[in-house]
Amino acid sequence: MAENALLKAEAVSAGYGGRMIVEDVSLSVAPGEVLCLLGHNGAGKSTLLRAFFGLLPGRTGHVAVADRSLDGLTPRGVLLTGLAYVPQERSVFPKLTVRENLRMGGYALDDAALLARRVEQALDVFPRLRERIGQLAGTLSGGEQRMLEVARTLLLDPRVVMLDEPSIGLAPRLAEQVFSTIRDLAAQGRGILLVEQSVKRALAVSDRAVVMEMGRIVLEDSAAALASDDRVAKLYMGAAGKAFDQPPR
Amino acid sequence: MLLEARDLTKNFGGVRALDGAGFAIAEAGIVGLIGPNGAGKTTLFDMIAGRQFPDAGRVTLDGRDVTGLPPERRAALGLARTFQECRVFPEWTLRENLLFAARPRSFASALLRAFTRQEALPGGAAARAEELLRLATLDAYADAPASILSFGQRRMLEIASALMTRPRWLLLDEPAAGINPGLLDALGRFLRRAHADQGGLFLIVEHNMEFIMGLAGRIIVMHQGAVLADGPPEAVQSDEAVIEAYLG
Amino acid sequence: MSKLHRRTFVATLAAGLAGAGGARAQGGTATLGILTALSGPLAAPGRFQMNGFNLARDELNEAGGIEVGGRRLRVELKVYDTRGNPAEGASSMQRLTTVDRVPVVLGELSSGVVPAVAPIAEENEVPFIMTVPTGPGLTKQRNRWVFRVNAHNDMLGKALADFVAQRDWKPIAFIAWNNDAGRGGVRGMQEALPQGFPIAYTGYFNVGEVDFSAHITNIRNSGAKAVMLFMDEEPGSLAISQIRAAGLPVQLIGTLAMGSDRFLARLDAQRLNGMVQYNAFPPNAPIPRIQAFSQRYRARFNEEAHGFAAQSYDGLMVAAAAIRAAGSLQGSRIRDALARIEHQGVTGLIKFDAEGQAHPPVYVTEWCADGKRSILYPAELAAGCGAG
Amino acid sequence: MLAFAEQAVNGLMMGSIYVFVALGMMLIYGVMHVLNFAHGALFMLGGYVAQTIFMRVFDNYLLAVAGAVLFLILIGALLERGVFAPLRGNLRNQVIASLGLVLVIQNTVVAVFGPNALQFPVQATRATVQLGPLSFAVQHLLIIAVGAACVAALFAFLHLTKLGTALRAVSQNPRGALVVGIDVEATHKLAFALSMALAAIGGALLGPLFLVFPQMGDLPLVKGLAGIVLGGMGSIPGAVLGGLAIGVIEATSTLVLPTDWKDVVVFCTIVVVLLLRPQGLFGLRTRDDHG
Amino acid sequence: MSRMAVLAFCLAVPALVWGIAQGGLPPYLLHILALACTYAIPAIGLNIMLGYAGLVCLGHAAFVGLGAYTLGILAVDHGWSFWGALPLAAVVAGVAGGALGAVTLRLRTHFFMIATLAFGLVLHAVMNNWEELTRGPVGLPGIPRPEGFTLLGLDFAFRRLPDFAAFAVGATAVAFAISALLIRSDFGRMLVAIRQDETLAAAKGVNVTAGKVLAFAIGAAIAGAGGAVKAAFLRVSAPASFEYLEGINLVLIVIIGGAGRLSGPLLGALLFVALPEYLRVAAEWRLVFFGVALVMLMRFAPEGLAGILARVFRRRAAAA
Repeated sequence: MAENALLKAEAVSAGYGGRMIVEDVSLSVAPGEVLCLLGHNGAGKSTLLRAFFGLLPGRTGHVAVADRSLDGLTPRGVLLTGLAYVPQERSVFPKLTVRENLRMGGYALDDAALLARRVEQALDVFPRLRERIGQLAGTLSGGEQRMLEVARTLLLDPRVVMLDEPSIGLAPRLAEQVFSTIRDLAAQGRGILLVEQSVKRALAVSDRAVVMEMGRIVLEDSAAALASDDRVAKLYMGAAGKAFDQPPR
Repeated sequence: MLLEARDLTKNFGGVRALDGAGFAIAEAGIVGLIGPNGAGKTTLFDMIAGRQFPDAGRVTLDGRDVTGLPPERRAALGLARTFQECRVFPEWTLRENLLFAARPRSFASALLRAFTRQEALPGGAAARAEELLRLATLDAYADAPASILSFGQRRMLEIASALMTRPRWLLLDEPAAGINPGLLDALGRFLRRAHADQGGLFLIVEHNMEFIMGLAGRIIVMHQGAVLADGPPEAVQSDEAVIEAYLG
Repeated sequence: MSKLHRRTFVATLAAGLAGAGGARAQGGTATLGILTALSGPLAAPGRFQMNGFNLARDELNEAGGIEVGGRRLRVELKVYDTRGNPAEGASSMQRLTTVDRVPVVLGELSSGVVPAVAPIAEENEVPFIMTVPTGPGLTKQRNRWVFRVNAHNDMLGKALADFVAQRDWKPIAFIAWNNDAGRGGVRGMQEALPQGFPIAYTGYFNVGEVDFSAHITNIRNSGAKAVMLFMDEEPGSLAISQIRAAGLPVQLIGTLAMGSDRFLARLDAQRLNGMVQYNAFPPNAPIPRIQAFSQRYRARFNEEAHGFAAQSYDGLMVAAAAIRAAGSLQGSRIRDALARIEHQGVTGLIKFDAEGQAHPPVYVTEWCADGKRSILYPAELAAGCGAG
Repeated sequence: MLAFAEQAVNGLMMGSIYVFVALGMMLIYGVMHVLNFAHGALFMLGGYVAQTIFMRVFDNYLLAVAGAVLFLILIGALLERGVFAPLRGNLRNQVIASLGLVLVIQNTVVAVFGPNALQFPVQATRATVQLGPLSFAVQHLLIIAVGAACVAALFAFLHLTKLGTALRAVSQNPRGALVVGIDVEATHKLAFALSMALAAIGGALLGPLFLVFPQMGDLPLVKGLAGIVLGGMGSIPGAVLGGLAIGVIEATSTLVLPTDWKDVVVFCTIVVVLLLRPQGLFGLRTRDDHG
Repeated sequence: MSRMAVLAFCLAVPALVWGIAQGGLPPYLLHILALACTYAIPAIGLNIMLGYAGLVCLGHAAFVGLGAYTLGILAVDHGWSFWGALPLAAVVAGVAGGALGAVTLRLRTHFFMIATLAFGLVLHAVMNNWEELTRGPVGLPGIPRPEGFTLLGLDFAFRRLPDFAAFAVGATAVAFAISALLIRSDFGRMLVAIRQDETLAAAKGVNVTAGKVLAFAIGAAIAGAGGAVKAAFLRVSAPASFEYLEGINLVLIVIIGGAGRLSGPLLGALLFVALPEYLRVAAEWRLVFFGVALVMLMRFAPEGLAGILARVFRRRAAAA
């Protein structure tokens, strides 16, 4: 685990209504690093992201961004600390315009001039959104809505961005655009925590990956190593034997 | 033909969820329906169950066209299903949940019987309920409300309740999702034994490859709204197109 | 029902009863029952009704109470709220007659409540005296226990209809409350007007509606020469001011419900000028008993006497007279005394016919520019501004 | 044709009052998904508070309106915290509690102020204006003008300010709002405060034109609800157009049908509209109520 | 219901009815009891819709009114007997209920509530305005109490208050028994299944549409019968008894008593009638108290009186 980690989670457990979905998860993301979170449906990946973001009451363990603790913070507090989150389900506001959606991305920001500047910057990154600036977000295509969600996170200049299945439902060409955006974000020195179903594509953009199963991390390695590891293939494609050692219960 | 889906097409506001998907199943057995997220499995599944209706294409059960039939009419033909989000009647006890599945469905006769107080439960239903509770290892909770069950137990109850009527077609939507590994083996055994006992078609949508590969004798793979591959598990697992669809 | 439920059931009912005290006539008091509206849309006229009852009670007590069989009994009132709801009226009546054991019940405002109240009067042999409801059918149910001191719609309509026909205000239009008072008033008027008298427009509005512009537009387009308003004084003041504000050149015709200081204050006298109305009680009529009552009323409530108050005052005084005449607080004796009584009330001579209906005089008055009224009808009492 | 135009104008006047109620209910509904049946009673309370301030404290209409707004915002905050927030997520219980509040508010007013209608004589607004053959009370025009101004101000707030945009954002996608750091709880309070302010202004405007009485909110409530349904739940422009449409429908219906059937016309219209478009004229089909 | 409970019910109700008719209870108590019954019967009908099928109908008073007017018009204008008019009152209301149910089925929660409220307002307007048929706002006066008859050598009479109160209690018991039989049958199970999860119920073969329409029709028919009892009790059928607030009151009764529990409407009606009567001494403040009680109930015991009792009972059983 890198010492200069931007996002650092230690022994995080969380769930809904007293039922734990993720247990004892520790991970870290370094500046400029893309960490990919793999595992099949129900492994607890999305729950983990929600827990980091402060959406699940009763989370235990510690989460910090750049050594500032997120424990006990509301989503607004988490955002201001520098952690942004793009959930799997649509989070755009369908009857607000693209511009209004972007402004909402900077809701936690009190400086109007700064916000306006950042909106322009975000539009420079996503010229397609500039073309649609006055359109209602609900009329955008799925890929454009995803882009808007990603662009929206930039308004607070986050240090770490968590993306939950950003390519879901996107045509391959659009998915490519999203992934290249992710690389760009990392290149700016931000940390990226990515949950993604398309293993190959995900590993291609990631530096490191962890694999979750049943709410726990069962494997952690560099992306390159995992890409050639047949345990990952087994996890997704199934095999006669156990793909991984069962975590201790 | 036990079950046939032909050229099913469905659009949701410009997004094509199903694009001429189709397959035919002639024999009883356990069939897996897999595919990466967004491949259209659930939509296809809902069309067979009658929860959604296709823009084009046909669904037939035993050669009978049921494309426009509402779910309750399909249930009357002998089709049962479970849900991805796992649905049981939370206020009822486990036994009541199971027995409800066996009760007759006609409102007219129910009204008549209400005042004559005849028991309409088919003979053997009670015994079947006990047996299923035992098979699902839920017999200890028979008289507890379903709301107190854990997710995994609720899943078992949901499947047991679907099995009550010995359905000719049983559709299971991600039965393994959210079930802990200890229970997963029990679930697999439960389904295998149930199928051995009653026969019919079990069509299972599943993400957990290991689980479905070990259970199904035939796997149908969907990708981008159409059927990509169809065959025995081993063949599908080594199919380049399938691997590309999954890992690509 | 399980055993538990049944026990709760009885306990709850017992609790309901416990609220009732033994307010029956005992010792030195005679407690009379009152039905009125303390809440709901009829609460405002209910106030006038209660003023009349309270004034009569106080005057009776100041005079030493009612003499019954040698004892002088102070008068007390037991008042229940019916909110214009038949079920509330029935329970109130039941409670008054069987728990409070009052010898006579007075009041009520809504004609819809009376049919639910009257049979209970009969069952428990307690006379019931209406002081405001105007539904003509209420005294035609062959119920010997029901009396009414005020004139009903047909009687009121007759007086005004003669007058309207004489003045040749054709065609006429109506705006009326969509309730028993309004619909009953329109019906009474239609029947009283001569055959074939042209009616240009009839508009009903629901209780609580306050905007009359739609009616005013329709009346303007109907070419009506006169508009008759069947409603209470609160919507009445709004209707009049809106008609005047719209500059509708029509003769205004009102009812006895319109006429209090508040009514006048809501409208400039200018706007009322020329409006005629039927009236049971012109408070300034040059008749000694009326003027004396108006003075006493003003001294007590600091406002002009209202017709409902005068009728209710008379109702209680008639009841007291009947109790005195019966020499008993027994309902059946009081009923018999009521059937025979001849009482000079402030609204006129009260003498019940075989149906229990009294026949007080009905007046037609007209508003003058100074906010006073003149009496136009009956002819023998006709007098100028300030007399009505 | 002239008669129709006249009645349409009459309908717009009443309709603008329905809009006040409809907008106030819509704000709370849009953000919190609560139908507050006590809104009519609160509207009435606004009239009483303004009247009391005007008659007993300052003889200044504007101050009276402002006082009513403040008082109602306070009451609204109490209700939001004490009644609606704890019942969040249970639509049925919230509706029942709001019906209980109607009883409490209406009967408290009767007990405190008495059942008689109170006069609210604002001399400045008693004048009439002549427009061709027709004349209108200044207060009537004031209601339309202030109504239009409130609608415009509300639109401006919702569309031009950050806070207003956030309010719309919450009503469209509460989860998305959390993701961008909007304090959803705070927007609930804001929506309640705005709704109460509208109720107070509405009640204070209606008082001088008509009278202040305990049932003055009942009909606007029912008609405002009708307007909301007609316009489509959750749509602010829908509430405005729906409220105005109800006013116009009921006024113009009196041209062909007896006036006592106008409510029947209004409610039958609503049922027919719902049958053809179950989400109302401007409602979103995608958005389901959380039953 | 166990056989014992059925037996106990069949013995207890006639005994209770006989006791009320003979027992010399104070008339006011009898009156309140009968009045509570006139609310309990429609509430039992509403409970089938609201408590079991989950349909919040705000226009239920209209069905009560349909029953009351059916009796009133037939008895007063056409000389029918109460017993002849009673089934027709139920049928008229039931048909109207089925029709309303079929028409409003597609509507989502809030729209549904408002559409049913609109139905209640429209029907109230018809009762008030159609004077040729309904005699307008004053209503139909002089509705007779049920006629007496002799059965098995026993004389039954209903004119006196104790007899009528006994009849009302008996009628409520019949309505209760009908609803209990329905709810405890497959019919009730299917309704409860619909309320718990429509999608699952359909997947299990329940025709959700038919279930809702039937629930509406049956609930309305019971309300119609209750309306006839109410009209016979008050001896008048006037629009004021069926205004939209009365429809809301019925919803309050069911929820106060405990929606989805058989005893809920009975407890709710008793409290709803008895509490304001008890508070009559408080005059202007009584409805304020009632409103506060309602808000408190929703806040702290939303499962209603029946729910509170069940909870207390369970606790006591657990302690024992």
